[in-house]
This record gives sequence, C-alpha cells and structure tokens, in this order.
Amino acid sequence: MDFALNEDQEMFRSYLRKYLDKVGQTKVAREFIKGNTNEFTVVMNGLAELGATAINIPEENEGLGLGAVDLVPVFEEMGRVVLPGIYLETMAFAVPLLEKYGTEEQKAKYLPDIAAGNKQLSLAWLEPVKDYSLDQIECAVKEEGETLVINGVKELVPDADFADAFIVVVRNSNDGLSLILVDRDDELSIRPQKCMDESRHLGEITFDEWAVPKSQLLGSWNQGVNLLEEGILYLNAGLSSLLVGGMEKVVGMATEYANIREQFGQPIGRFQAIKHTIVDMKMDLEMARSLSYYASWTLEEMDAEKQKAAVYSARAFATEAFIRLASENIQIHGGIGFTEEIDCHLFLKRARFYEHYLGSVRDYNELLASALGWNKNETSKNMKAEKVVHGQ
Amino acid sequence: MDFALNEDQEMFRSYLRKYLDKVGQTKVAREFIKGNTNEFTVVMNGLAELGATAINIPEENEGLGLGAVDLVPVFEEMGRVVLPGIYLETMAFAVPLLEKYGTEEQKAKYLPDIAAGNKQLSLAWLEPVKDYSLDQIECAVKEEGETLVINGVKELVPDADFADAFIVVVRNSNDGLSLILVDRDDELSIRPQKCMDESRHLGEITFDEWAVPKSQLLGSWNQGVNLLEEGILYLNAGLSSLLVGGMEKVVGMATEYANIREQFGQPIGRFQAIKHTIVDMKMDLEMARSLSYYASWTLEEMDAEKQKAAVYSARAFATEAFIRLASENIQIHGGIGFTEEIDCHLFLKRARFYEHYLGSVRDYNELLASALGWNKNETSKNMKAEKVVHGQ
Amino acid sequence: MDFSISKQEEAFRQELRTWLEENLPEGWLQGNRELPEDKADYAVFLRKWQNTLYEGGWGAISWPKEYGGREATLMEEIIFYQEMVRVQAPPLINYIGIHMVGPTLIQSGTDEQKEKFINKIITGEEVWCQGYSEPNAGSDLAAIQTSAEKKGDQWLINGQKVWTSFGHLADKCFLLARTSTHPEKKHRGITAFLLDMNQSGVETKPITQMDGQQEFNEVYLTDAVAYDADIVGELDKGWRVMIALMLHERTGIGAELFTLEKRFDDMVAAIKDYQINGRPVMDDPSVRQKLASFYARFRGSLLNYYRNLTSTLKNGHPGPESSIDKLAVSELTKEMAGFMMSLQGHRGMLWKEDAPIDPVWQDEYLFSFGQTIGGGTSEVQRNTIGERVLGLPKDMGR
Amino acid sequence: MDFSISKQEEAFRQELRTWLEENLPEGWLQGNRELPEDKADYAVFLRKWQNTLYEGGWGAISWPKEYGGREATLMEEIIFYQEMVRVQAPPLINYIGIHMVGPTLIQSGTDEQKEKFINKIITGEEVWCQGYSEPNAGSDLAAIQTSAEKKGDQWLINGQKVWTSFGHLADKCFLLARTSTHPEKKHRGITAFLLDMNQSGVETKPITQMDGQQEFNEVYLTDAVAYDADIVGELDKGWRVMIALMLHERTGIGAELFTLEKRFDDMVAAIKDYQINGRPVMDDPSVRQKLASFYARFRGSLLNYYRNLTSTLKNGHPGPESSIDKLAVSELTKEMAGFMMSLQGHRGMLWKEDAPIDPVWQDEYLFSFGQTIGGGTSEVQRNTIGERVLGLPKDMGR
Repeated sequence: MDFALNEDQEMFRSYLRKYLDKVGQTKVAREFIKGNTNEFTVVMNGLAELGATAINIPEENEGLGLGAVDLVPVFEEMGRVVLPGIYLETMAFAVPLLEKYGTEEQKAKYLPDIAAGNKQLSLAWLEPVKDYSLDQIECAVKEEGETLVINGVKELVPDADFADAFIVVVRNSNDGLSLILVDRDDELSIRPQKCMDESRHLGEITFDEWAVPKSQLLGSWNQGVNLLEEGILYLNAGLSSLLVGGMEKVVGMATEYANIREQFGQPIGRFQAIKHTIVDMKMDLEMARSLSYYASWTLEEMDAEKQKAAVYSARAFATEAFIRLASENIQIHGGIGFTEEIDCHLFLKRARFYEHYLGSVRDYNELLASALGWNKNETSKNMKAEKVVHGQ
Repeated sequence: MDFALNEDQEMFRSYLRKYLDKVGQTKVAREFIKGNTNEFTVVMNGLAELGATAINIPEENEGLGLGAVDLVPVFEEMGRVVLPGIYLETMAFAVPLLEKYGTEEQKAKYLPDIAAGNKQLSLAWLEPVKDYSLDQIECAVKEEGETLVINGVKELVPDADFADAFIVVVRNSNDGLSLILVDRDDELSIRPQKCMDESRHLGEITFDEWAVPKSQLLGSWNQGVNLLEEGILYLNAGLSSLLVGGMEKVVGMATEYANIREQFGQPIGRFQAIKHTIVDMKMDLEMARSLSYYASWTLEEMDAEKQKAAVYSARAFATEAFIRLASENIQIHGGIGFTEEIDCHLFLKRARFYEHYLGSVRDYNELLASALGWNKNETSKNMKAEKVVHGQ
Repeated sequence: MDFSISKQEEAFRQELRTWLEENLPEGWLQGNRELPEDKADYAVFLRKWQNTLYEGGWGAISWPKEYGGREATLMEEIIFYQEMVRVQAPPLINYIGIHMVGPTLIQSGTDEQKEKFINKIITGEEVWCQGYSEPNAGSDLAAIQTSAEKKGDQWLINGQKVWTSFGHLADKCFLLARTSTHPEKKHRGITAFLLDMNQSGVETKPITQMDGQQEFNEVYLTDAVAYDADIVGELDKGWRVMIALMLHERTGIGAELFTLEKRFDDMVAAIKDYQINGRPVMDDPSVRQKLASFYARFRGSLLNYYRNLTSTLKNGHPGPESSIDKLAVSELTKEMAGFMMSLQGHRGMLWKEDAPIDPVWQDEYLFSFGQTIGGGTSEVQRNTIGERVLGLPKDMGR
Repeated sequence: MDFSISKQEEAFRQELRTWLEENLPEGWLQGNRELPEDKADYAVFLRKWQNTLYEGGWGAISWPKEYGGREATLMEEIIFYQEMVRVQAPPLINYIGIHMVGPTLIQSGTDEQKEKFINKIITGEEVWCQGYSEPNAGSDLAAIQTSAEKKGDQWLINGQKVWTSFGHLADKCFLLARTSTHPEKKHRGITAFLLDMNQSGVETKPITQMDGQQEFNEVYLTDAVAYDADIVGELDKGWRVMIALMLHERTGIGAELFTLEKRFDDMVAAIKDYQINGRPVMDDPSVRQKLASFYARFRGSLLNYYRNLTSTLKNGHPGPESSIDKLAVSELTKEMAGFMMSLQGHRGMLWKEDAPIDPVWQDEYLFSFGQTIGGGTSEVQRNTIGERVLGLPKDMGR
C-alpha cells in the first residue's frame, strides 16, 4: 500500500511551484485578462524548459516517456495559479490519442513540437445550440480526392485564437463520427466569444468548405466515438487534478485569511462558522485529491471499466466541490473577497468554467452508473419517466 | 395587511397548550407506544370537551362553523406533543368532504358524532406494492341490488384498529374511482402493521366481498379523483400545521438545551456550530409556519389554483424541513439525544412518518409545477428522458 | 388573517401607477431601460429622476407633509416599492438621504440642520452616502478607528471608510467617527457627523467588484473638516443615533424581496423559453423540482416578511426578526443565481453580448456574492437571530 | 503509487479466509447470523468467538508473539478487518481490551499487571470496557468529575460514567478518575485505573437507544475500590496514558469504512431488486444520480483512508488526519441511511417483520444518528481538523 505521489513527482512539483511563485502566481492570468498574453507565452516556455510539456510523450518522440500520474503535480500547480491555456487539452487528450492512434507521420509532426513546448492542441466539439451529445454533431466531413472537406460550426473552442491545431469532431458521410486534425491557419474564420472566466479565450470556428489533407484523419473512419471516450478519460483525470490544485489554493487562502483577519477582537478562524466551513472545504479537497490521484493511477494500471468508474467519479465530485469551495472562500473573505483585487473571484470563475466542460456532473454521474452496471431496465425505459399521484 | 392568527385563535391555542401540558405533553404518545391507549382516549375526549373536534363542522350539524385557519392552532399544538391518532384525517379530510359532498343522511350520521368527539374517520388508499398513484388502485366495488360490494386490500391504513369509519378509495365497474364510507365492524379483517413511528397504529384491511349499503357512497360515482384532490388540499394544509407544531417544539428543545448544557466551560449555544444550526432550524420553522398559515388561509379565501400552489408548497417544504430539524435536534443533544428517554427520537420518527404520507415531496413539487403552469411540452414528452453525452 | 388592501391603499397604488406611466424616463416602460454609461451623466440622470419623483409628490413619501412628504403609512411604503419593482424604475440615488438621514434629522436634528439639509435631500440636489465600514471594521462595526479631533472650532477627521455606495457621487456623508479613544466599551465614544464630501480632505476611490462594476468606494479622510453644528445627537453617542436611524428603514428588505419575486418570475419565463438540443429545459423533472423548491422558499420568505410586517404594524417598529428576512433573501438570491448559471450548461460561460439567454443572469450571479456579505454578513445575521430572537448566549467579543 | 499487496500479505489473507471458513460459528457463512437474544447467552457466544479466534492464532494479531499475538503489520491488520467485514463475522466483544488496554499494558504496564490481565484479554476470559464519558463530560472529556480518593491502601472511586459499551458484560474497566481536584488545567490530575467491575461499588444500568437496542450503559460508582497496583502509568498523568492508548488503535476507522463499503454494495443490490408499482427504482434518474454521488464520496473516503494509512506506515503512528476519516464516514453513513429510508416511500415506515425490503435499513437509519455523536461528535472532529490539521485558532475553552 503506497497511495501518495513519489519523491520524484513531489520534487518536480516543488520546482514548478517555485517557478510559478517566481512569476507571480496568478499574475499571469491577470495580465492575460488585461489582454497582455505575452507573460503567458513566456511562462509556458518556462514550463516547457522545466519539462512539463514532455512528460507523457514517448521517448522516441523526444518526450520523457512518463505517465498520467506524473502529470498530476503539473496540473495541480497550474490549477493553483489559474493558468490560462490548453495544456490540459494538449497533454491529456491530444497526446494520448496521438500516441495510441496517430500515424507515424502524425506523431512526428506533432509530438516532438509539443514536447518542446512549440505546439498546443485544442478541441473543437460543441456546436451552436447543442450540448455535448454526440448524436447532435452536424459538422460534416467529405472526402474529395486527397483532401477532406469540412463544413460546419464549432463554438466555445478553447484558445481558438492561440491553438496550433484543433482536434475536430465531425460526422462523415456514412453517419459515423471521426476526428480530424486541423492545423491553425489565418484563413480560418474564428469569432472570439466572451467568457465569464476572462482568463480563458473561447472562439467560434466556422468551417466553410475547409480542406485538409487526408493524412489529418486521426484514427480510422467512424472511430470517433471510441477515441473521444478514451480521450475523455485522460482529459477528465487531468482536469480533476487541475481542479484539486485550485481547491488547494482556495483552502489555503481561506485558512490564511481566517488566521490573520480579526473581528470582535478574535481572528475570525476562531469562530466556528468560519472554522467549520473551512474544515468542510478541506474535507472536500482531500476527498477530491484522493479521487483524482486514483483516477490517474487507473489510467496506468487498470482496465477500462475501472478507469471509467474512477475518472467519472473524480470528475463529478471535483467539479461540484470546486464551485462550492470557491464560493465559500469569497464569503469567508467578506467584502474584500467580493472585489476584483483579491484572487477569490478568479477561482470561482474558473470553477464555473469547468462545471459543464465536456459534460455536466449529471452526465458523468449517469456514465458512472452505466460503468458500474447499475443498469436501467430496458423494458421499462419507455414507460412514462415521471408519474404523478392523484391521477394528474 | 394582517398575517397572523387572531386573538381568538391564539387564545384557543393557549387553552389547548395548557391542557396538553397538564396531561404531560408527549406522555400520551409514550403510553400509547407502551400499549396503554387509554390515556390517548382520555385526552381525545378532553380535547373534544374544549371544542377541538367541533371547529370546522357546520353549526347545523352541531359544530362551531369555523374554518381551516381556526384548525391551525389545534394542529400545531397536537404536533408539539406528537399526539397519536387520526384527528387530521377526520377534521381535514372527512369533514370538508362530508360537508360539501355528503348526503343529508351522511352528514347527520357522522358530523354530530365527530363534533362531539365520538367518531374518528380514517383513510384507506394505499394498496400492497403500489404507491399513491391513482391509476394503480385495484380495490374494486360492484353494485348488487341495494348494496355495494368491495373486494381488495388496503394497507398502511392509519388507526385501522381504532377508526370508527374509513373512507375507502375504490375502482368501480366502469373503471372510474369512487369513495365509499365503510363503518368499522369487528368482522372486518385487519392485520396490524408495525410502524417505525410506534406512536402510530397502522393496519392492512382485507375486503372480501364486503357489503355496505348503497347510501355509503360519498359523492357521486366516478367522482373519486375530484374528491381526493379536494380532500388532499385540506389534509395537507392541516398536515403542514401539524409539522410546524413539531418543528416549533424541536427548535424550543434545541434552544433550551443549548442554553443549559455546558461543555468546555461554555453553554454549547455559544459555539457557532450549535448556535447557527439552531438559527437555520428557526429559519426553516418560520418559513414553514408562514407557508402553512397561508395554505390554510387560501382554503377559505382563494380559488383552486391558488390553493394548490399554496398547499403543495407548504406541504413539500414542511415535510423536508421537519426531518432536517428533528435530525439536527438529536445531534445538538449529543449522546442523550440518541436515547429513548429524551423526546428527540419521537419527533424524528413522526417526521419520517409524514415524509411520503399521501405522496412524496417529489410528487408535491411536480403537482406544484403543474398548478403554476410550468407546463411540460407535450410534443417532447416521449423523447428519451435522459440523454447522455458521448453517444452512450 | 387579511391580505386584502384597503380602498385607500388601492387608490394610492392606482395614483402611483398612473403617475409612473406618465413620468418614467422616456422609453422606460417600453423596455428601454439603459442607464448612462458615463459616470457624470449617470449621476445627472438619477438626480433628475429623484427630482421628478419630488415634483410629483413621490420624493420621500413617508416624510411629514411640511417637509414635502405625504406621511405615507407603512403599507403605502410597501406598495411604493412593489410598484417601483414592477416597472423596474431607475435606482434611487438618494436612498440613504431619504430613508435614513432625512427622517433622523426630522426627528432629532437641530433647526439649523433641518433648514440646511432636508429640502435638498428630497429634491435630489444633495446626494448622501453613509460612512460606516472600515477596512478593519466590517462585521465588527463598533471597531471603527476613523478619528475626529477638535482643533479650534473644527473637527479634523482622519481615517478610511470603505464600501461607501454612491460615495463618488455623493455631496454629503453620514459618518461615524471615534471622538473618544479609550471608551469602556468600544461602541461608545463614537459620534455621528454630517460631513461635506466636497472638500479637499475627502478623497474617494472606486472599488472594482468581481463582476467588473464599480458601485462602492473607499473614502480617504485626511483632516476632513466638520463643525459642532454637523454633529447629530450628542457627542460620543453616535452609536445610539445609528441604531435609531436604522429603525427608520421600516420597510426592511422589502425592495430586495420584491426584486427577488420579479427575478423568480423572470427565471421561470426564461426557462420556459429555453431549449437545449431542441429539448425544452422545463421538461427536465429535476429542473421542475428545483424550481418548485425555490418557489416554496421564496414564497416562504415573502410571507415571513408579511408576518414580520404585521408585527411591525402592531409594535410601531421592526424587531430583530428582520434579520430572518435579510438572511433568507440574500442566501436564496445567491442560490437561485447559481442555479440559473448551472442551467445554461457550458454555454452559460458566455458573457455579455455572447450570453445564451440574457447576460443579466451571469451578472446577477457574480453580483449575488455581495448579497450575503453587504449589510451584515450571513454569519452576523445568524448571530443576531440566535442571540436576539432565540435568546442563545452571546458570541465571543460581543 | 502502489495498491497491490505483497505476497506475504496475500498469504495472510488466504490463511485467514480459510481459517474463517472452517471456524466461523455454525451456519454463519450460509447467512444464518443470528446472535442470541438473551443477554447472558449473547455474552457467552461472543466470549466463545473471541476464544475461538485466540485458539486459531487470531485473537490479537498485532500483539507480540510472546503474548499470543502474531506481530501483524498494519497492512495485515487492515486485511484482518476487510475479511471480518466480508464474512460479517460476529462483533468483537473485547475490542477495548485487545486494541487499547492490552497494547497499553504491554507497552507500559507493570509486570504484575501484565501477568494479571493480558492473557485473559486475548482468550476472552475477561472482557474490558472503557470508563471515559460522564453526564457532564462528553465532548469535553477533560471535565470528568468521577473522583478517586485514597483511604488507607484503597482508592475509593465515586461518580458516574456513561456510554460504556458492553459495560454490563464487562469484567474490567479502563477508567479515568480525578485524583487531583484543583489542577491548573483540567486535563491534569486525572489518573487511569484498571477497575474490577465485579464488585458491589459498581452498578451498571443499560441505556435504551432510540432504535430500541441497549448497547451502552451507565456505570454508577459508589466507593468502588481500586489499589495502587491498578494505576496505569503515573498518578495524575492519566490523560497522557489515554492519548498513548488511542495511538494503539492504528487502523483508525478502517472497520467502519469497510462496513460502509459493504453497506453501499448491499444498498445498490437492494435497489436493483426493488420495484414500486412494477417500476424498477434503479430506473429513476434521480436515484442513479444520488447513488453516483454517494459512490464518489464513499470511494473518496476510502481512498483518503488509504492515503492517511500510507502516511501512518511512513510515520509509524496515525496523525490528526484520522479525524477526517471519522467525520467523513460517520456523516456519509447517516446520509446514506436516510436516503435508503426515503427510497422506500411511505411503506418504508413499516418496521421489523413488516419492513418492505429488509428491516436492517430501518435499524441502520436509527442507529446512524449515534455515528456522528459517539467517539467524538462531528463538531469536535471539525475542531480537531481545524486546529490540528489546518492550524486555525483554538476554540473557546480549549
């Protein structure tokens, strides 16, 4: 029994923390919000130099050949400082899928650049007025000779304006789903969308007869559902750690403030209304951390059903918990917590950002139920879902 | 604007409280649990002497001719002492239905006796392995000459062993629902059912070719759904007040204990964990009280849609709140609250008893939604109720 | 029980309704309710609205007639707010002046103070703010450190106030300052001053909120000057003045509650219209359940308020139960706003012009976090209810 | 990270599993797990079970071999509880003796005490109880008033203990009594005695719980006698002995957690089978949602426990984080039990032989209220976590 990050992982964490402290923690996000994205670019380069972008890339593609658990400290540290960007989508979605399903050409094209910090990939899934249900995908691809031609609209694409390539979820002619790698191009029509979490850039991409070489198909035709399902496991394990990082910082902020802020001649942390609230936050944090560690661990060690149960439960729990914690943190800070000046709101907005990202808590709970074999009885599926007493 | 009980109502409350204090408050329930139902009978007679059983019975039937709001203090005071029995079913279901739909013969047969405290009516609705959905009623009635013959089983009938008559929900030959008044009879097959709230008696009644005179039909044939819907409004308004009475006592118990119990050299009510918990209990209590007052008031003053909104919201809120309050009260009392000796558990068990009585919180919320016109879109009713992302 | 309103009250409502229809800013009733973005224009607009109210006889309805009021009953005041919420009238820039400072001066101001201030409050000529909270005295208001020292005939005031609404627009401030530094109990030795904001010793700095708005200010006081004539009540007895002043706010959180009622109706209407994947959101049983439970709580809060109002009508002044109203409304507002965020799915993160339903829901959500903090945190409300309504033991330091 | 268990541990598990299959009371494995109703028979049954364990070498696995133990590692102890929960073995009547008193005496008892007590603990010959709580010293244990006064060579003990599990069956009691009445700090001046329960000065009275069971006792001490030889550690230093004793419970709430795990699986199985109106309850999306959220919390609690265990393995003793485990498990147990009540609808009020699924759910529900009180209330756990894990300021009176 050894359920903890190992010494190497903890040491790497301490390098990252030192570096992110040095660059001012949330200062990067704050500059980003003001429109100064420079600092963010500098920090991403710095992190790449530390090796953060090479961790889970195979050694033959110039990476470190490490695994999902080794990404945990990176995500946690990024979560602590509300870092902008699509490191998550790149490392915990694009990389595992490229590694497993990419052609040698694709690997060579993307992985070494990612490892060196020169490429970041985003995910184009959601379409206007839809949710994440895959049966709703309308964005279409057709084969024309040696090219694939895409038509459709994707919205809320993270870092649509920064990403070096997009994994685009498309419907092919025989009604299956597939994934296409689309490289960034100035001709691509991107409309920025204003996000409540201003440390995130979102954009709507319109593909109008957009042609890419056939070699940009990721995996085989009609394999989209499987690839997404697999990618989503990696992404949500990583996301859970991102959320845990945010939670940890928020608990730390609340604890520190409760120790120094005095009212009625007492540090407010002496009042049980504050103390016990912070304790409940801590409970949520530790619960989320254990679930997220385990989720990443299953990706290295367990079968798909175990992975699903572990990842979905971590994702669902951490998503809700982070919103709760970030909200309480504002209340504990009182008036000052309501200002733009203090970081509290950055965490709240980021927590909300992830609430429904790639599916809601409800979706993941339902997926969890399926993964655990809590089957719905098929025969009764068509019965009226809601019955009401009194014959109404 | 005058939203309070009037002086007469408050004075009547004080008589009742004095009387119930004199007879030992929960002592009646405790004796009842031990099997000594005598004391309960004595107290019901005492309450009848005070006029409690005559309040809303018309003057021509030897009652006081008062209304639903006048019942509020009685229910609250009964709730405070966890009184056993079916005063609720009698006064807030049987009486309003008899008054409005009963024949002169039925009124003469039941109302004066109820007013004098000589008759109590119960409600036989639920059937084995069913919930309260009316489309599930199988208990059947057929006409044979001048008699009505009933076949079927009703369970969880309150005070099946005490009640002087039952209003039985039955399905008639042309598939409609009707209500039949069935008088108690030693021949009637009643199997007692053990209730977790031991201050309640429940029983399963088996009607095997059970014949009653035709004159025992309450209202007309097929009118059962309407009558139930109307009766349920009265019953739930009254029930809300019963629950409020219990809540008030529970908040009082918690407050008193928090003032006298000392730990760490402080009355525990000085610790915010306790103090704020009691405050939240008080918030729930006052919310429930306002909703319940208003619910009873609408029965006298407003139209059916307003009545439904008021009653259903009071019922749903009070049901959940009482369980919450009764649970917290145990926690605040600590170890002693976990013992049989202290009253805490009586309130908890009673709160649970009413949780699903004549419908769940979910049912009432759904009914509320309908009453407020939050219509479901009919065309989409047959769509799959639950969609899951990722095409699963 | 009687929820009906009298003929006189009904007539009052009709008169106000008619007047509003004729006198609201142009286009307002038709839904064009934009307030000027520019701060100066904004102030001009709102002062003008206060003046319009005044000229119509609605400037300060609860005031005595001799001061331009109409001696409105408490019920009429309630009706006033119901109607204001109904038409979503512009905010009252001089709320502090009309509901707190004016009545206080009318009751216990000197003749000179009445002469100098009262008429300018009701006309909107002078806008008032409130100088209470300080960086180290929020929940613990009695801990204020801003000092007033007598030099010659001047009181020199030094310190910092915070969370001063409309501070940057205000002409006058009802300010609490410490005039005795070592009192036995810290709420003693505080004096209430009527401070002129238009002087060099007063500097205001807007606070940017987490929703990007600036509605509050820090006020820096550096040898700001007041005179004996600017003291309300007695020297060192300002705490008492402040308590009396609060009792003038006799409608309590009525306006917030009516706003919540409107917000709830708007929410239901928005949800009825909202579809995701072509599926009406109102069809979702869990949404209906949640709405039903909000309905019960919001109706319960409103009815509680009416119950407390009934007792205010009987006793002549609001009791500590008003903390129940405040706690219920603020917590519910926050929870409802959070629900409305969740309901919009991932697309709910889109903001301002990109918001999927109406950006007001995103703005409301962020703003709602201030509700359980401002005007006494929920924790302080719980202490008040616990101690003053339930009689539980006093907290540490109180 | 490594969740695998070693070959040695796996062998341990297999050995235990085989032994249990052969030695559990008759019919136990087949599901006939009735304990005798009669109190005397009940005690005989459980003492016999303890003796069976002892004879099989499983009586006190973590003890040194010389005392009949097998010097089990912490992981082996965990495995022991996992297996006990798996087969739903009879309760351990001498838990206090084996996990607290025994190890404490082995570590710091006198030779005489070791000689006199230790073997009888492991064999089940002498059952131990714990004399800690008093009517006025529950959460505030240091406030105990039971006094021990020296008269000649006897200590005369007077006072009342409460919540003494198995008190009516116990032969011996590990008792805290005040030997110094005016200490500087109230947790000083307390001494730990090994008290003989079979004497006229000791009277036990069962407490009936809200679920109708009697598992705890009041213990009345009237000139109960102990001797110097019965003192553990030093006079007036009993608090320290008690703290050290608690550290011997190194598996923390492991057993409760494994029980919760089993309870969750049972709950899912029961729900899968349960229908209302012919409709499977598992089809209800809100039930699935609730179960999923319980799953996450229960798995989170279990994994937290393993994370804390990892640090116990590293540090050699459990830290204050064990309060996190206790708080999580007790609250979750209570909430799950409440959910299972709600799930059964109105029919869920039927009890005992009339219960719609299995009366265990009703019993569990009522019993669960003790979980967040006994062994330190949730409020006390939160204080411990706040102060000792997070470093927040100490509470009043602590």
